[in-house]
Amino acid sequence: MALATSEQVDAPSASTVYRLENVGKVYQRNALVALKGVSIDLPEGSFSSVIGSSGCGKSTLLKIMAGLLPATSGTVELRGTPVTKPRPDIGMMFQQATLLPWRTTIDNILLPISMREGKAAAKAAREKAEALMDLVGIKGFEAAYASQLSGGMAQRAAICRMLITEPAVLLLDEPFSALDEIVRDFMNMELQRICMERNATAFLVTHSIAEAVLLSDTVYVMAPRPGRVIEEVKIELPRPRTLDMTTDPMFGDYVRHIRRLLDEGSRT
Amino acid sequence: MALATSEQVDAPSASTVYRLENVGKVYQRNALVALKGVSIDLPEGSFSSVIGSSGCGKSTLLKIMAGLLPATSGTVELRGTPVTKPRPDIGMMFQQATLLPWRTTIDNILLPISMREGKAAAKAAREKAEALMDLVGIKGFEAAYASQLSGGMAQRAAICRMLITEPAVLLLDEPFSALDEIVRDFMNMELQRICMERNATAFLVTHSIAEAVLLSDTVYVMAPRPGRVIEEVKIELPRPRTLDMTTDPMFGDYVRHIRRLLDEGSRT
Amino acid sequence: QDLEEVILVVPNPSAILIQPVAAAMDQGFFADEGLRVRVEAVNGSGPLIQALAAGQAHIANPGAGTFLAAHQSGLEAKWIYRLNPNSSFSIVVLDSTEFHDPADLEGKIIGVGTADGAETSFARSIFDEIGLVEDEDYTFLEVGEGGQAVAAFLRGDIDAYAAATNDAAIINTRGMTLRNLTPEKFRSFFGNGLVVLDSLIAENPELVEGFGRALVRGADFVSQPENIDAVIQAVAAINPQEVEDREFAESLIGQIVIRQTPHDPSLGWGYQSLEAWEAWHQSLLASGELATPVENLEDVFTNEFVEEWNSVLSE
Amino acid sequence: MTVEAAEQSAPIADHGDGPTLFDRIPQPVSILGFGAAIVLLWYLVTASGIVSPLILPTPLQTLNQLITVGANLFTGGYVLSAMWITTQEVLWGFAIAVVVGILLGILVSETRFGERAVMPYLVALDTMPKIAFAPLFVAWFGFSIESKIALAVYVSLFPVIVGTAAGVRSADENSLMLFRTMGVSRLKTLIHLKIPAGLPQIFTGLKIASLSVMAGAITAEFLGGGKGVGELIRIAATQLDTARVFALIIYLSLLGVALFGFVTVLERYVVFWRNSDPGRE
Amino acid sequence: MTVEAAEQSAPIADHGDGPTLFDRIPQPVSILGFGAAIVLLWYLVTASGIVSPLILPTPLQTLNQLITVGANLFTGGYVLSAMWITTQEVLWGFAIAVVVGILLGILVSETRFGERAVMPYLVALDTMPKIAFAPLFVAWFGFSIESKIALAVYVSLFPVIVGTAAGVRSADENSLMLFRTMGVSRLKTLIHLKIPAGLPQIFTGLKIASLSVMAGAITAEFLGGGKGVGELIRIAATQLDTARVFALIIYLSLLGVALFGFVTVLERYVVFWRNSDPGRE
Ligand SMILES: Nc1ncnc2c1ncn2[C@@H]1O[C@H](COP(=O)(O)OP(=O)(O)OP(=O)(O)O)[C@@H](O)[C@H]1O
Ligand SMILES: Nc1ncnc2c1ncn2[C@@H]1O[C@H](COP(=O)(O)OP(=O)(O)OP(=O)(O)O)[C@@H](O)[C@H]1O
Ligand SMILES: [Mg+2]
Ligand SMILES: [Mg+2]
Repeated sequence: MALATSEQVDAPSASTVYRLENVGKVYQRNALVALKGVSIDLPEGSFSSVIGSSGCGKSTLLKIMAGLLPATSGTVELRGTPVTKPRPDIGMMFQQATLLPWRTTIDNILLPISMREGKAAAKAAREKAEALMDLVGIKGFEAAYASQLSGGMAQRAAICRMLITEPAVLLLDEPFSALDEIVRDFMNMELQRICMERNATAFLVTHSIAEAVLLSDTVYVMAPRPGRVIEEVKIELPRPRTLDMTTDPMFGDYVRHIRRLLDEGSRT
Repeated sequence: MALATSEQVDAPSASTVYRLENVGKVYQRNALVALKGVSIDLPEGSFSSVIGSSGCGKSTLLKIMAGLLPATSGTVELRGTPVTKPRPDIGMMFQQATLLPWRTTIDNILLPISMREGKAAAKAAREKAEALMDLVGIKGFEAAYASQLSGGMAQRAAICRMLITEPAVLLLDEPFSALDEIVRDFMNMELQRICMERNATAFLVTHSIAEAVLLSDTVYVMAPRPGRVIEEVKIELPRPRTLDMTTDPMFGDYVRHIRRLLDEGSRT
Repeated sequence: QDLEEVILVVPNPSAILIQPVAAAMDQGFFADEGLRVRVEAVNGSGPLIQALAAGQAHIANPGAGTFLAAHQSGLEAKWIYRLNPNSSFSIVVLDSTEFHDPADLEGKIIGVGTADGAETSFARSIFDEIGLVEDEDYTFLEVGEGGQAVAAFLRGDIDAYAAATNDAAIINTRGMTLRNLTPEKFRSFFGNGLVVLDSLIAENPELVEGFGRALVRGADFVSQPENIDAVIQAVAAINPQEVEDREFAESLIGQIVIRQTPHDPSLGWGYQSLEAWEAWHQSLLASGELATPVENLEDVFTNEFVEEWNSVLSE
Repeated sequence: MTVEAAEQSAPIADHGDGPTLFDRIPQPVSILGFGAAIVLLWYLVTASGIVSPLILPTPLQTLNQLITVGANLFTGGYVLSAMWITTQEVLWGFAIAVVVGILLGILVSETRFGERAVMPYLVALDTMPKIAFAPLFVAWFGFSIESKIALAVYVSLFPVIVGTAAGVRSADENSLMLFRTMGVSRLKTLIHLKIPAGLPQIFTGLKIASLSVMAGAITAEFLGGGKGVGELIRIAATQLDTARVFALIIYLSLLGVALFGFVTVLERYVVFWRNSDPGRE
Repeated sequence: MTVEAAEQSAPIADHGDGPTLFDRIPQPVSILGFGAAIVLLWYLVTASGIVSPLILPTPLQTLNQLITVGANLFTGGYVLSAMWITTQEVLWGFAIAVVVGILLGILVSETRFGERAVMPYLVALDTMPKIAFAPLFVAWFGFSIESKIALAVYVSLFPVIVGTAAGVRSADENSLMLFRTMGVSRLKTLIHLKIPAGLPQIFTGLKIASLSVMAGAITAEFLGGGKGVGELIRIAATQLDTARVFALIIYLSLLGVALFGFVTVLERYVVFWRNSDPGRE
């Protein structure tokens, strides 16, 4: 298909931030081959998505990229150095919100700052945290504890926590799965704005094909057993993307193409 | 709008299974009005959905209906008797998968049976559980423990656990949020089939407007602060619904109508 | 006036058992010598010697068995005062039984406390004397002290009990009547006395002298029946609880006075005869509690202060 | 008001069955009722003559002594000063055991050296009869409260160590990953994640320690002099004054119950996110 | 092989910093090394003459006695029979404490009556000096191992109760709700949810109890005769044969370490979902 083979739209000179070569992962406990021969290059400032059926290894891949899990084979490099442990310039968002139950929502959001720069810095960043909470629509719950938040609110707090440190690389594992469509669309646009503003490199795991196409320069389509990338789909829509583009015929083509790939993948 | 005021398409003689009248809920700890004046009637065998922005009280409503939380005002009746505690004919699926980490996947699925009818019954239901696992696509993970499952796989296991007892009433809190679209569409169709086969009454919380419209006889649209139902949208599409109907212009009308309601709701 | 502190460590918290000390404290006899005595109770003779060896106490109040064992382990100390010249142990049976002589106990079970082990060798000596052999003609059962011994009698687990005399006295006073089968001869198995390190005698003989003088005055004071109220008061100054039951306390004080009065008053308070030491020595060796014989028994004790101490009474 | 009552009567974490008959009885009544039942049983045992009063006093004798001892205690007599000494031993012992125990618990759970090399020796040390070490403590610390505190610490240290070690290890994998991605140092992860997450287990250790520290102080008093309640009990015991022993023990146990109660209440406030109570709000 | 090694060297739950120098030392080496350091310190303390050998024997004296006692022990002498008696007391005591403690822990955490009425008395009972109850146990159970077992149970019961009570309460709200929706009875919820979820805490209690049960048995032997190791220690202590005391204590502590180790290993297998080890697979 023509769409997939064309050149990337981003600045051609963009340097590579992440380089995964032939990454494989076997979970020893159950001898499960979670990933096999995954090679991915992420240029600086690019936005990429991974899409693939549940259990195909997306979370595993993200954990490996974040340095949380060792790959069993292959290499993972971030800006030229191998990733062996987590690095402060990576912002990671997990599939579970994982808020600390003994901290209020705003203290949870300020956690990375207070951990890295101390309490004073966290106090100074309070306004910023409040602004982020306002942005994602959980203003007013600053003093609430995790058990007092709804599922989607907890997830939005986790997003704020990731954004507050302004990381150069964002690894996002289904960040919006618990949000309704309206909020989700809005959050997607905000995410794009933030990334473009900061020239951040983003790597998003999502289940929504439309979301993947709307946001990404490249969509990696994965298939399970063993988890592998079956196609890189370059999305050649202009930046910034807008919600209107979802009605663009090209958009529809991309969506259908990816859906077919997934369909095939899930059938094997 | 005409769509919303028309008669229900189901058999008019269908008896009411659930009747909520003027239900309100205040969380004492933070004096938060989570629900206010919610009245809902669910006829036998009907499929209804709730849609509303994150934090508007959907999970709270479901927990009240399931008898897990006491309402602070109003009445909840199931088949004419007030719901004060959980009842065995209700199948509930939580927003979190909540698998027991010391049980294998299949033993987690068989949990309700082994709790209610004993080990022998659970053993006898093993094949049924395996069939369900196959249906939702997690076959082969019978012996895996929860920590070895991916997010979506855990959620599917939770669905199997709910379905295995064939409950007459299903309360579903975002059951498919961690699933990719292909699997999700498939699961939606299976859910419809199962409900129609068993004449089960289903009440679904979802964030996908399309999903709500596709599956439901009635879509309850909620708005936050305080959480309340702002409109009941009757969906007059023929049963059984098929994925093709999503291209039906009427379907699009419903979706747009609900989206506008949500948009307005989230703006207030 | 600055008083020098002297720590006396005893194996039992009872102040009645050391009533001469209590009286000397209360009557100011120690203060007259420029001393202030502090009494500390540990549990049994072993810890007592250990506290002494560690320099935590100046004077200790052990039993002979443990003291000799410590001497053999290299403790350089002297027994300076025989506080309980009369046997502090006895073999007792329930008054309701038919046992009237140690020989009647053939084939029986003898309960022993675990406090010192000293009563075990004491009892063993008595049976040796009449030709009964342990584990053939009689057996020992460790039952512990106080309530445990009572329980043993009540359960019928033991037929006789080899006890510290005051233990027996207490059980008696509490309404369980006991009969004493101890032969006269075994009175020489003297009870706990006072011990100081050789180094203290060498470095601070004045302290030893002063302490003894005051103690002898105390012993003399206690031995006079008309002082009973003052004795009670002296005990109360240390352990008020001990004399709350006055009847009980008086009876016990009387029994202890008898035990603490020397056989031959002319030799003075605190005097030690070599024969009594030899009796103990033989008994301990026979029972194996003392692994090796003490080369020179005269090394373990001294009477050198006795005259000087007792001179205070004639003044 | 009715609203509040409704929510409280069926908290989320409760079982579906609603309050049982017993649950309706107010706390003081049920405590006293159960106590009365125990005393009745006690009375029957002594009245039946199965047990000699030299071993188990009758409730009445004990009550008499409770009054005597209580009179002394509340009029500032020797029982009060003994109680004060014991209280000091217990509080110091507990405080030291908590601090040292938590530090050792962290060492043991956080470093392989601690787990592999230190832990076996700590275990061995704890299995040793502590009584045998009392002379050592007396030799080092003398007869005053220091040696008692030392033994009390020794006795109560281990529950704190085990509780802390188990607690610190109980943080869930997701939170640990979160902290790793934030590049938080081990020390800070410990302070801000592992210790808070482990507080329920740490408090289990503290509760057990709060009771054994009492046992430790009293044992030390039995063995090494001093002027605390242990000494009083020992005197009464040598005199076979069992009723007095029981009376003293009962007053002593009030101290233990108070310490335990304090730890329990503290837990409720510190680990506020674990209970449905409003906690800190 | 290399694959396996890679995963093991950086388990998920580990800290990002990789193994430190200490971690590279194999376990036996670090245990022995630490032990050697302790012995050296011990040697220095005794050699310096700060402490009298009547209180703290030298390592060499102790080694001598270890050999003497060991020879007797391993040739089936009286030390072996004493050890066997004490072992029986410890094992019975532990078994009974576990069963009774878990039952009481459940009672106390699951019923308001238990929490309100029973718990205060249990707490009070545990703060009481257990030694004072020894005569009662003797009166009821006699001088053979039963009375020692009774005291051992008494001493080790409370950690099990507290651990179980805390554990049973630690199930998370979501799981509790799940069981409620399934209409599971309280008893079944207890067995199938609360107890498994509480196992980590229950095991904390069991570990602490596995050590205090030793203390209880030895204390009972100290007080009430019998023919166990406690008795041997007492005899040696009376004779001020401190080296022998230490040797006996060291052999005894091996028993304690073994019991603790057994509970620890058992925990690893029973609570397999809590560790990254393969566990039961
Ligand atoms: N246990 C609680 N205590 C106090 N407040 C609570 C509690 N649970 C929920 N809330 C509050 O009640 C409101 C509704 O929560 P609920 O979980 O019902 O939302 P929801 O509609 O399910 O949202 P989501 O789609 O994000 O899951 C929220 O504002 C939330 O903060
Ligand atoms: N800790 C683990 N131990 C063993 N197997 C695991 C572990 N974690 C994941 N797996 C397995 O690895 C495979 C990939 O899991 P992963 O979580 O990466 O999937 P995913 O693509 O993120 O799925 P989802 O969309 O459902 O979150 C699954 O088959 C899962 O069972
Ligand atoms: Mg995933
Ligand atoms: Mg919700």
